[in-house]
Amino acid sequence: MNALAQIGPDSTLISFRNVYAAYFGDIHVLKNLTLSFRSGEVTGIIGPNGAGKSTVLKTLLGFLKPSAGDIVFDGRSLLGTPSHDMVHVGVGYVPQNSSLFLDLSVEDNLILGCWPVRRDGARVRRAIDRVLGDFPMLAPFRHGRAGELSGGQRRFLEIARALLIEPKALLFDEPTAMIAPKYASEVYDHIARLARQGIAVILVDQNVRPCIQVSDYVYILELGQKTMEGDADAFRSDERIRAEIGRWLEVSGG
Amino acid sequence: MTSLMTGAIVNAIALGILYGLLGLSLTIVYGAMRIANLAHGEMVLAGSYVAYVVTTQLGYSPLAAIPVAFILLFLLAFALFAVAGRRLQAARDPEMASFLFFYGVSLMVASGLLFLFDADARSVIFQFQPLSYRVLGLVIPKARVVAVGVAMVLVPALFLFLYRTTSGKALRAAVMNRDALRIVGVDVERLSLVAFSVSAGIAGVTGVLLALVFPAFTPFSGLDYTITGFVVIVLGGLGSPLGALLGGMIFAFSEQLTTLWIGQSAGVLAGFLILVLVVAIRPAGLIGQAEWKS
Amino acid sequence: MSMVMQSAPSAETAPSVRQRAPLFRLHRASVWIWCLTLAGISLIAVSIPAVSAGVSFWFYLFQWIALASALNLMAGMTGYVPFGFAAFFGIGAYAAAVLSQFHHAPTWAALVGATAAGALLAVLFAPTLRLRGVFFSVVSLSLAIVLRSVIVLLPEDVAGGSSGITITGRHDPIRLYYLMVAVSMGAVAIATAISVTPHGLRLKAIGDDLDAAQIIGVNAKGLRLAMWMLSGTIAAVCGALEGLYSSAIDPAAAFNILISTKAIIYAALGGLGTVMGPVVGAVLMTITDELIWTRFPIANLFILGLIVSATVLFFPRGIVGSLLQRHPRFRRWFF
Amino acid sequence: MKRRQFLKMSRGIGFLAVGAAIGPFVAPTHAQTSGRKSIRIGMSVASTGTFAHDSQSGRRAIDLWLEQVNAQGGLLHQGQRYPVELVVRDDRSDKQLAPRVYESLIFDEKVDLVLAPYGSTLTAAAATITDRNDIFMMGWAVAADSVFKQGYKYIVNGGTTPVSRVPEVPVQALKRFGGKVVSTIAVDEPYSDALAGSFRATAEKNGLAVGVAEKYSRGAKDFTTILNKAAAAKTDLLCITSYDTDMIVMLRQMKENDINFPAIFSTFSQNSSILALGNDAIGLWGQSNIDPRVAYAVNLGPTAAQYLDAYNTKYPNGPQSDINSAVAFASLMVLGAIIERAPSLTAPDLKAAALDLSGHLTVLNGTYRIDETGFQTGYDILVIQNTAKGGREVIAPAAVATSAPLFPMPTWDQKAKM
Repeated sequence: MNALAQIGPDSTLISFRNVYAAYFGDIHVLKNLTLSFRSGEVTGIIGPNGAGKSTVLKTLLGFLKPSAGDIVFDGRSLLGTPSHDMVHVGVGYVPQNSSLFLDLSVEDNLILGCWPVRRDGARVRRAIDRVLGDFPMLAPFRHGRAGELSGGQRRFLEIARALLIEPKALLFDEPTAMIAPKYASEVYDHIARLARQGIAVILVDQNVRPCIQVSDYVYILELGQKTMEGDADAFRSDERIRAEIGRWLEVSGG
Repeated sequence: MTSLMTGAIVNAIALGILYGLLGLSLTIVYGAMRIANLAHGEMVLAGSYVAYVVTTQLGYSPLAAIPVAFILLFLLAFALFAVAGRRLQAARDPEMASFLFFYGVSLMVASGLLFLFDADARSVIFQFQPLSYRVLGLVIPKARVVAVGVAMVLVPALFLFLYRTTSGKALRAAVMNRDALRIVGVDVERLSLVAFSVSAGIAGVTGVLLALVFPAFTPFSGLDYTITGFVVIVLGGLGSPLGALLGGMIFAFSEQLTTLWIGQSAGVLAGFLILVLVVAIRPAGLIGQAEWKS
Repeated sequence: MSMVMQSAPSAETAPSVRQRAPLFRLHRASVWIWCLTLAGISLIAVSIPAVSAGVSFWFYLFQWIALASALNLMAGMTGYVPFGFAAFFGIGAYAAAVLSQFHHAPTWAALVGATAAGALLAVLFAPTLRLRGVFFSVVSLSLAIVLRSVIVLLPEDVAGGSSGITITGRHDPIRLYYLMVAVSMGAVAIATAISVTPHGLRLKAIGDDLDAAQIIGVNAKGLRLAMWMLSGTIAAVCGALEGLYSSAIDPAAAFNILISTKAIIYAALGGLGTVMGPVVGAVLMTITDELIWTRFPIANLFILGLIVSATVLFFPRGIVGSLLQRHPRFRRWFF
Repeated sequence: MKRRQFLKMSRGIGFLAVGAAIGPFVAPTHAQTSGRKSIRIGMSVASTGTFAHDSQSGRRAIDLWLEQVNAQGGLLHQGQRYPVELVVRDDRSDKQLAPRVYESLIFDEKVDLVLAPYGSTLTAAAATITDRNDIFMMGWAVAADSVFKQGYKYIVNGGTTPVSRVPEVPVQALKRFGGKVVSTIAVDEPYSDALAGSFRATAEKNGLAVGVAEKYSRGAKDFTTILNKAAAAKTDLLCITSYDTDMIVMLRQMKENDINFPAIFSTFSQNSSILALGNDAIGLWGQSNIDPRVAYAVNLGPTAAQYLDAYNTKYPNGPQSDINSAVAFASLMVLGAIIERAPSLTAPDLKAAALDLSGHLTVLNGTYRIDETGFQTGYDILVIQNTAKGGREVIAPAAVATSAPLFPMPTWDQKAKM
C-alpha cells in the first residue's frame, strides 16, 4: 500500500515511529506502528473494533507509555511528557465520553479549558470570547450549567474548550458516537474547518463513510497494525479498498 | 423555657458552623480524591493540641495557634501524601484503600499524641477578656464568638476559593469528572497533594477553634470528630461544600433542640436519626449528586 | 468510565485484542486441599483445650476469623462496606445476655434467640442496601449508634441500661469455644461454597459494576440481600458467643466501632473478595497483635498503625489478593 | 506435576511456619513452680483507651508499694521472705483483651495471683478467667456492686468504696448544709450511670428532691443546654459522674455562660487535670479516700500523710497521687497482709485469709471490711472541697472535717476575684 503518494515531510507535525504499546505489559495493542499526521489535514484512522484506534490517541497523549518506538511532535519527542502537559505542548483532545464538568457552568468549563494560561486573566477572557464567537450556539448558555446542554451542544462545548489555547493538533475519538444525527454533519463540518485553519486533526471514527469523506489521509488499522494507508480520495474510489472495508464491517457487525 | 430555647438556638448556630467547618475540609478531600480520610479527627485533634501548647504551655493567645496549626498540619499532610497519595489513588478501590491507610495513620497519630502528652485530659486554660458578652439577657461566651468569628472568615474564604478561583473550580470539577481534568491540562496529582495539605491545615485550624469551645481533650478524642465529620458531609451530600455547611447546621440544631426537649442522649440519637431519614428520602444527601445513588 | 487510566483499561479501550482475562477455573484438587485444610484447622482447634489450659487466645482468633469472613461475604463479594457491622455483633450479644440473664434461658436458647435477632436486624436494615459507597457505610454506622442509644435508653430491667448486663449463669467456656470454632468454620465454608458455585461470579459482578451486573441479568438485589442476612446473622452469633464467654456485656463494648473496623481491616489485609483472605488476615493480624502487644507494650498502637498503613500501600488488594494479581496462575490454587 | 508437588510442599511448610509462630500461645498447663524464689503478681495496665489515665495513676502507687516491700526483703510467707515480682501487661482498655491478658499471665508468666485491671468492666471480664483457673484476684478499682453478685469465688475488693456507698457522705452533707435538690449528669457507661443512679436513690432516701437526671452519649461535646436545664431546676448539688475531660468542658461552659450551682460533686474534682484549671476548680466537691489530716487508727502500713510523703519523694515531678493511686496503695497493703497470713498462695487460702482479716485492718483509707462475696463494706469516702490557692479541705463526714464548707460555693464572678 506504500505505493500511494507521500507528502513532503515539512508539513508533518506528529509522527509515530515503530511504536509498540501494551496493557499489563503483555497484551500488545500497538505493534510496530509508523504513522504521520500533517498540519492542515484531517487524518482519519479507521478499523474494526479493537484495532487499537483509540489506543493510538491514548499513546499519543501519554496515557499509555509505548514499550518501544518514538512519538515525535514538531521535531521533539513526546515520550515522557505527562499527559496533563499535552495541552501546553499544543495537543487538544476530545474524547469519546463526555469530558465536561456537568455541574459547572459553560463559562467555568471554558475557564478550566484555559488552565495552562490561567494566570493571564486577559488572555483567558479573550480566548473565551473568541470561541463563543466561533460557536454562537453556546453563547446563550454561557452562565447555565453544562449539564443542561443537549448532547450536540455538549460536544461543541468540548471542541470549543479544546480550541481555547490554540492547539496545533486536535484529536477526536468518535466525535459523533453519542450525539443526535442532525448534529453529526455539523460536527464533521467543523472538523474540516479546523484543518483548513492549519490544525493537524486526527479523527478516530467508527463511522467509516463520513470519516473518509472528511479526511485528507486515511490509515486503516487491524489488530494493532497498519494494514492500509493513503489519500482519502483513493479510499473513496478504490473498489478493492471498499471491499476490504466491507469485509471488516461485516466482521465487526458495524 | 424561652430563654433556654434562645440559648439553645444561639448555641446550635455556633456549633453548626464548627461542625460545618469540620465537614468542609473532609468533603474537599473526599469529593475531589475519593479519599476517605479516617484520620481526619486526629488531624483536628492535633490542632487542638497545638492550641494547648501555644496557650497553656507557652502563654500566647489561642489566635496565635491558628497559623501554627495550619502550617504544621499542612506540612505533615504534605509529607504523608507525597509518600502515599499516588499509591492510594492508583488503587482499584481508592475509597477502601484510603480508609484502611488512614485508619493506620489515625492509630499512629493518636499514639504519637499519647507519647507526647500522656493519656490524661489536657485543657486550653486561656481565657478571653471579657469572658462573655450579655446580649438581651443572653450570655454569649467570647470564646464562642471568637471561634465562630474565625470560622465566619474562614468559611466564606473557602467558598470564594472553591467557587471563584480557577484552582477551586478545578477541585470541584474533580468531584464531577476527574479524568477530564487531565485533558484540560490539570496536573491532578499536584492538585490532590495541595488540596489534601490545605484540607489538613484547615482541619488543624478547626481543631484550634474546637479547643476554644470544647477546651478539654485526650489523645483518643479523634474518632468522635471523624464520625461527626462524616455524618455531616453525608447528610449534606458528599463533595458538596455547601452541603457540608448545611449538614453541620442541621446536625447541631437537631442535637440542641432534642437535648432541650428530651435529653442529651436523645440529642445524639436525633442527629443520627435525621441522617438516616434524610438519606432514606434523598440517597445522595441534601445537596448531593445523583451519581451517588445506586 | 475510566477512559484515561494508564494501567487498567476498561473494556472499551481495547475490547477484543486484550483477550478477556481467562476465567481461571479452580482445580478440583485445590478445593479439596482447602477443605482438608479447614478440616485440619478444625481438628487442631478441637484439640486445643486438651493441650492448653487457656483458650481465650483461640476463642478470639476464631471469633475474628468468623467476623472477617462474615464481613467479607458482604464487603468483599458485593463491595458494600458496613461500618455499622458492630450493630449485629451487639444485638447478638444483647439478645443472648437478656435471654440468659433475665429469662434464664439455657445456652442453646440464648444462641437461637441471638441468631433470630441478628436475622431480624438484617431485615430491618435491608433498606440501606439502596445506598452505595460511603453513604452506605456512614448510614450503617449511624444505625449502629442509634441502636446502641436505644438499648441504653431502655429501662434497666429490659436491657440493663448503661451498666450493661453481667451474666451470672455459668456457660461452659469450653463449649462456647467449640461453638465459636464451629461458627467460624461454618462462615468460611459458606464463603467457599459461594465462591466455587456460579453465585460467586455473580456476586463479584455486583462488586465490580452493579449496573452491568443488572444488565446481564444477575438478580443483584436478591443476592445482596442474602449476603447481608448471612453476614449479619453470623456476626450476631459471634456477639452472642462472646457475650456469654466474657459474661460482661455493656453498650460501649458490645457496639464498639472497633468491631467493625477490625473486621474490615482483617478481611481487607488478607484480601477482600477472596475466600482465604479473611482467614489469612485474621490469623496473621491476631498473631501480630499478640506479638506486638507482648513485646512492645508502649509502642503497640503505633506499630499496629504502621503495619496496617504499610500493608495497604504495598499490598493494595490484601495479601492473598495481591498474590493472585501478581501471579495469576495461582488463581487455580488460591481463591 | 512437579508444580503441584511443590505447591503442596510449600503449603505444608507454611503450616509448619504458622505452627511455629503460634506455638508459644499453646501454653502448657500451668504448674506450681517448686522451689519458690519470689511471689509473682500479675496485672494489666491500659496504655491507651478509656482507662489509660486512671490505671496508670494506680500503677504509680503500686510501684511505690513494690519498692517499699522489696526494700525490706519482700513479703513474709510460710516463714520466709520472698521478693515480690510484678508482671505487668497492657489491656488497652479493651474488654476483649483483658481475658487474654490474664490467661497469658496465668499460663505463660505463671503468676501466683493477680491484681485486677482498672474499672469494673475489665475486672469482670478478667475475673471470669481467673476464677475459672482458681487464681486469687485483688480488685483495686472495682466500684460496681454488680461484679460481686455473680458468684465469683476468688475476687476481693481491697481498695475502692463501692458505687452504692459513695453518695451517702456527700448527700447527707448537703442535707446538713441546707441543700434540697440533687441533679446528676452521667455518660451512658456503667460506672458513671450507676453512680448517678445511686446518687438519686440516696437523695430520695434522705428526703431530698431530684432535679434533672441527664445522661449523654460518649463524644457529646456541648453541655450548655443540660447545664442550663439543671440550673433552671434549682439544683443545689450537681453530681457529674462522667470523665474528667467532659467535666472540664462542663466547667468551662458553666463559667462562660455564668451558670452557678451551690455545690458540684465529682469523683475527679482533685484530678490534676481539674486542678490545673486554677481558680475555676475552687469550691468543687471531690471524693477521696485519704487526706493527710485525717488519721484513722492505722494498724497496717503508713498513714495517709506518710504515704503521701513517700509518694511525693518517689515522684517529685508529679503527677500527684489521686484517688486511684490511694485505693491502689490501700488494696496492696491489704494484699500484703493477706499473703503473709495465708498458709499458701492458692486461691482458697488467700480468700480465706482475706475474710479472716476483714474488719481487723485499718489502712490509710480506713477500715477494710468485706463480705463473703468479696464486696467491700468498709472505707467511707471523704468529701474534699477545693479551696483558694490550691488548698483542699475535708468537709464531710462531719466527724473528720477539717473545715466548714464553702456553701454555696463561690460564684464565677467571686472566683475570678479570689
